[in-house]
Amino acid sequence: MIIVVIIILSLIALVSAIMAIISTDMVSSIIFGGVVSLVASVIYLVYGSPDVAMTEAAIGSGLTTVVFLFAWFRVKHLGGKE
Amino acid sequence: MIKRFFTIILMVFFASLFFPLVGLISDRDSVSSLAKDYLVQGRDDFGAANIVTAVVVSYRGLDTLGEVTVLFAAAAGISLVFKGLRNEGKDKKYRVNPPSEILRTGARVLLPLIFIFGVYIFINGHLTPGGGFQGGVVIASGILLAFFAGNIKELNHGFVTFIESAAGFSYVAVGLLGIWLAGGFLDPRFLPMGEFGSLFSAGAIPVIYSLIGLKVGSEMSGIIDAIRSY
Amino acid sequence: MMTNLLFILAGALVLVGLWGILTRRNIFKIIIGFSLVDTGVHVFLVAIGYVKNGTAPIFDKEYSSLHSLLNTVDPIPSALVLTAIVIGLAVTALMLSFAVRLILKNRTLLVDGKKELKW
Amino acid sequence: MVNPVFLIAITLGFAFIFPLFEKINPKLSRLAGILVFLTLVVIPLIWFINISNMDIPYIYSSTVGLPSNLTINLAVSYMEALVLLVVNGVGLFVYLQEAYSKESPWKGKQIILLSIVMLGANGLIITRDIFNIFVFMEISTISLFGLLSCSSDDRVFEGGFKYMLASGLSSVFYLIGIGFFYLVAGTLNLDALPDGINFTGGVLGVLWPLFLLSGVLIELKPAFANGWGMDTYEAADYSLGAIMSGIQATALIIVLTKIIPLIESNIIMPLLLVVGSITFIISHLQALGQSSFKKMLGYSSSAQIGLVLIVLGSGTNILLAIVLLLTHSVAKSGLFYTGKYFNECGSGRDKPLLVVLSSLFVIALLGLPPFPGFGAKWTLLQILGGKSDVFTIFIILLGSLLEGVYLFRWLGLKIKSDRDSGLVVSEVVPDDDAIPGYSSSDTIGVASQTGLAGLGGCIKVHFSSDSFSYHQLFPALMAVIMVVSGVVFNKGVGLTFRFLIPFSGILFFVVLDLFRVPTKFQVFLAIVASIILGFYVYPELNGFNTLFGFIFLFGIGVQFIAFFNRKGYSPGLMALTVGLLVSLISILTSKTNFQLFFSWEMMTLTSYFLVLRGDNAFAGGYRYILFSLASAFFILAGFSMLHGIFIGEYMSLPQNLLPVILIIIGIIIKFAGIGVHIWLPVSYAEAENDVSSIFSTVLSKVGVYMLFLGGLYFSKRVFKGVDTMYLLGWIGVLTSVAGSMMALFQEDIKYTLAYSSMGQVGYMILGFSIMSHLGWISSLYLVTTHMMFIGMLFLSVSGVIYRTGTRLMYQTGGLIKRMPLSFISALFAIIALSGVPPLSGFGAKWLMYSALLEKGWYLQAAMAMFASGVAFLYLFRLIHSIFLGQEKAIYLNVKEAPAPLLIPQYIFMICVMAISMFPNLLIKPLQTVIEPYFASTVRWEGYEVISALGYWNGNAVMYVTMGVFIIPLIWLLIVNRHVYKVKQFNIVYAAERPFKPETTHYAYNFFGHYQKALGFLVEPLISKFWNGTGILVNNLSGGLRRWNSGNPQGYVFQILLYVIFLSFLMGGTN
Repeated sequence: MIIVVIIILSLIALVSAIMAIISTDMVSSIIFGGVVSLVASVIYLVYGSPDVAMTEAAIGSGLTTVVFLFAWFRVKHLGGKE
Repeated sequence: MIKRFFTIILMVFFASLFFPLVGLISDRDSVSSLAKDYLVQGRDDFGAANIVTAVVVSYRGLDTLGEVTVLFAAAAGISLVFKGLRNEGKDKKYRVNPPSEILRTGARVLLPLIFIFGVYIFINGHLTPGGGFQGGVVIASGILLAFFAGNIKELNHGFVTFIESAAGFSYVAVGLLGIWLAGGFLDPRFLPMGEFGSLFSAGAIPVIYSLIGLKVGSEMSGIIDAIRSY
Repeated sequence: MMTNLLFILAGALVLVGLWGILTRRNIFKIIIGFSLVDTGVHVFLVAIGYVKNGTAPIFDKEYSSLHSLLNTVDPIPSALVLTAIVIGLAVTALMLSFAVRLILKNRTLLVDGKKELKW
Repeated sequence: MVNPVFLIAITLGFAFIFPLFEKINPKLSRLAGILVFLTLVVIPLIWFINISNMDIPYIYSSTVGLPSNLTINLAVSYMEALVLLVVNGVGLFVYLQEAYSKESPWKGKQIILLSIVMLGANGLIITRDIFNIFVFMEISTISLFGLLSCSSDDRVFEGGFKYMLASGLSSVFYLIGIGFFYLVAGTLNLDALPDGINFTGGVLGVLWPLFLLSGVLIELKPAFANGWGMDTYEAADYSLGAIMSGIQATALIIVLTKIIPLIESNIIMPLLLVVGSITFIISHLQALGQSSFKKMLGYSSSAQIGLVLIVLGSGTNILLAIVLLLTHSVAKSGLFYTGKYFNECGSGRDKPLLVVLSSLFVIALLGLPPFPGFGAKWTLLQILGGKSDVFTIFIILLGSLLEGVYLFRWLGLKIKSDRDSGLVVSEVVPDDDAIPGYSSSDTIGVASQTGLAGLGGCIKVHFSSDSFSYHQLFPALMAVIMVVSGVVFNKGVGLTFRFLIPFSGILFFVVLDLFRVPTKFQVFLAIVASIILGFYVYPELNGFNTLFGFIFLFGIGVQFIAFFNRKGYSPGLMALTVGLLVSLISILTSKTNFQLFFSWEMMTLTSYFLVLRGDNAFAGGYRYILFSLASAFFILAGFSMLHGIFIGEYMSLPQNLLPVILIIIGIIIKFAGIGVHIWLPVSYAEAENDVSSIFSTVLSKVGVYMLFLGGLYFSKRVFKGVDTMYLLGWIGVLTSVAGSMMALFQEDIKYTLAYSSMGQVGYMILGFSIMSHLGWISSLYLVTTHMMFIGMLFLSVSGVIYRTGTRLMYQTGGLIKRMPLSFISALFAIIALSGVPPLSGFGAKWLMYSALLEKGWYLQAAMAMFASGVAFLYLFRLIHSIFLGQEKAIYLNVKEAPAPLLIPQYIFMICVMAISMFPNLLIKPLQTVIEPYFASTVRWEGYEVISALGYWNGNAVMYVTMGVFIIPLIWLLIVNRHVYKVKQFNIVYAAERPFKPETTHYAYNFFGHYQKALGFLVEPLISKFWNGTGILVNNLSGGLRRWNSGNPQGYVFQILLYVIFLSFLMGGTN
């Protein structure tokens, strides 16, 4: 049972990761990146590491995403689709 | 095209480096002997219910001190990078809309709660999951919210610097106290152990974690502040 | 079994991240790729620390038996990951700030747009 | 004892409190910074002293008061204390430079970041926990990135971004490695590793070392994955370069030494060797083609790290690696600073202190004496030689040579004068248009030539107000500390007190220079010093050493008189010359190979800087030092295989051929044998005149000395069925033919003399290689007399150049009336040199032909005779063009050469006359010298020397020849009354008025017609070969540089490739 959950979570993380790389819109790319961290933090919780999970959620998916977004807003006017 | 090809070859190689392991390794049956020592002695040594906290703050306290330093250095570095760039590179079209009334009032209600929550997380680090870093981030997110809601227009640099410096210096000072009053650097046992599981227990661990929380909170706020364009 | 799953996820994340670093031309994408690699490594470390049927290494007042004591996940990798995550944030943020300066200077988001330093 | 944790606590406390402190009082806070950085130096110093005095092996601290296996440990042993001392010293130096710099001093966050950089380095060095290493690695890189952003060059963001990607990846690898390691070992503590676990078995056992090593190695910027680092070096400020290479790389090597013992040595050692070798060679090659100074230093750092890896991988003493590392650390950071000031001010000639400092740092970096790197390299090579590890020796020496190529090029370019084009001026007939600043209408005041640098006041050193500044104080201090530590270290390796004399000599005269003591007075002191030196060393010299001691002391001592001709100050001149003399004497008194080689290198260096003093000497000096280095390295390689037995002790030396060949090749390069001679003419010609004279008379003999020193050891070796001495003999004779032929076609008189002395040395080699009593006598006889007559010739010519200001022979003429004394001296020298009777040169030739015939080397004898004839031709031309013929209008009122130039000539002349008339004055002592080696084959009857092939009576020859000359002279005097005198400018006799008068001058291109006939002999094949080699190396370098494309993704690609490369080295997993 728990394994199925983990597999599903892993798949979500992987798909988000790939989306983060291939998505053409930078904001959604950044958000996808955050989702990877968020899912990872859930996985950590399942694996008995609540401390890590909290940190990953707060820093990995929260703060990092915010920093990314701020940085992006500073330069996005320079445009550039790939 | 050649680049693609080589990339694929590299990826395949790295995959082949990693994935044989998947079959080889199975779930561990028990923790390592060192971890066993921590688990068994953690309570007696430091009286911390959360062994991870005991490891982070005491057994491997030097790592944590280093970690705080890394953040500190990064914050200083980022502010140097953006020094003199306050206006340049600001996206003219990007402008934060004036915060809505709901956000503003909501923030006014939420902010104290967020700060209290942050403080709660780091002073309870030795009992529950979480600690200085997580608490610090929560505080920083509170400050972020305050930015959005317009409660603060600009970070009070003097104040933040003061907190940052004072907390950092106290952290080192507490570490040194450990040398003189207890067994060694960052030894938290110069304060009474207290009753296991209660707030005031585990020697100086809550103190250290609080200092870390303050420091991390102010450093993170500094990073956000520096990277954000006004 | 649980460890292996996590291993696969970690490896996959690292590979996806590396792939992103190597193939994307947008600097931001490269940094995102890098932070994915970072996440992958964190997952890997957590996997290292997992013990069969382990619980969180947090005790309440009543715990006493050695068995329950040792039936936890390894706290050391957890501590390491904690540190690594924070450091990862610091690196990423600094990298972003350099990237912003670089982009503002070169007026392009593309990494190979303007190479002033080579050979 | 101080707890190691205080290093961390102090730095960190300072970094944290600094912002508050600075707000209160900026000045005081900067002072506090000095205090903190000073403490960082003092603490390791205390440890260092205590550990070495009280035999406390280890200072140990576990951070929390718990058993050490539970916590993070810090440990300091002898090695760590030493490294900390140096690294923190460099840190203090950077702090003092930057916090107090004139323009934009560091403040606030920058100082914080600098102290965090120091924290990171200190932590890396003292921690004993694998994960803690990771944290400190991140601390030091992140604080470095912060500092980078303040560089004045805003390309630094590009470089920094690449650096971040690379270091991010390397820390990812390191983390993965930690994970695997923990899985295998169950602990992260290096001191608490459980026994009995097979760390390197199975897939896991390969993976953890692979990833840990990848993490550390990539941070060390190994070739071929180091482009990102180099780009950062180029854009970053100088002090950041110093931090990167002086502090961080050093700390990371220490990390590596902590990881190495964990891995099975049969895996890690070859790996380090391969990785180190690749980095060492490729990085040097890449540095070679750099035009950016900082990038060049960056590549050089990377290469030096490669060298340290080689040392670690060769399994020799780890302390050697540390010494090399620390020398590099200090020298490189010093060079970054002097380079900074140099690049701000253009030519360095008016910045004497900078020149001295840069030279010292370059020398230290190359591992030359007197710095610690020298002793370390020597010891290393001895150990490798003992293991017969020829390949590693080859790699190390090749890399060091490549390093010399670009470092000395940079140094030379910085020191050269503004007039120096940096090119070799055409050696054969120069085209007027090709000579900058020359036009035929120039009068004497600005006259003409390439080597206008006559005697006296040629280097104009301006001591301007910024010649010495506060900021050079610290590099100077560093240099002094390095010299002292070098002396101490080398003394530990095997120097005796005596070998410190060159330094005291140099130092003494440098101090005189600092106090602006006039050169004339310094010369006087130098003469006194050489006399004292003579009395001091004479008693312990014997055999050959006495003879060569006489040549060195007497030769240089007499020529010191010529220096009296200099006016004003010539900073450095006497220091270097005395240094040269003393190191030559040290060569004679050496009792071990180490002492010998040490003095040899000192000789090379002092003479190199003497060459560089010339006004147009960049190219010459450059060639000189490169070939000298190559020569020294060949000798070094040979020495390393002798198992520490002194080369002078023939009997106990090992019998294999390789060291003999290597040493002989080294010697051949040093005496400029044919094929490797291209350095000689240009460096002799472009040095200052009085210096060239010393080179040609004395320094050219040092190679011959080495041959005689190892004489018996070298002989009787068979190389592919041929006696090595037979080959050497051919090289000697070919050198003399080539030297004479080349001399024939020179228009520039100094080139003529330079080639001439090359040819004469060829004779000496030939005589040596005969390996018989007569051969050796002839060789040594020539050594002695050649010193005298080439001295006469050179000084006489110096006088001419000094008075006329030109080195081109056809531009002078008819000077016999103006400079009769010089003429007489030149005439005697020429008679002696060309080997015609009656002077001593004849005796030398006679002995040599006898020896050759006795040996049965008829063809060689014929060629030697041919060369002798050619020698007569060019000498005839010399005297004919300069002293005879038409007087030039512009030289109508030149005066006789100044007395300081004439006196040594006449001293030499008296000696030559004495030896010519009484050959046994010289031959008798020579016989006693050679007696121990060969039984005598000549005997004496009165003043007659009798060999199996005839006899030679110096007196009789003299009288006969005098008779032969006097009779025609009398006859000429009688006929002279009837001679019709033509006015000098009577153009009837010229038949036309030429467009360019010089071309019709009879002396212009004097032997042009011979050149048509024999020119193919002097076709510059050899120059072409060496130029081709240079171009090849440059192209190679250019190609290698292109590997670093500047694209961040390319660099990531390289890094991943590097990991794969490492995994194959570790045995491959799939």
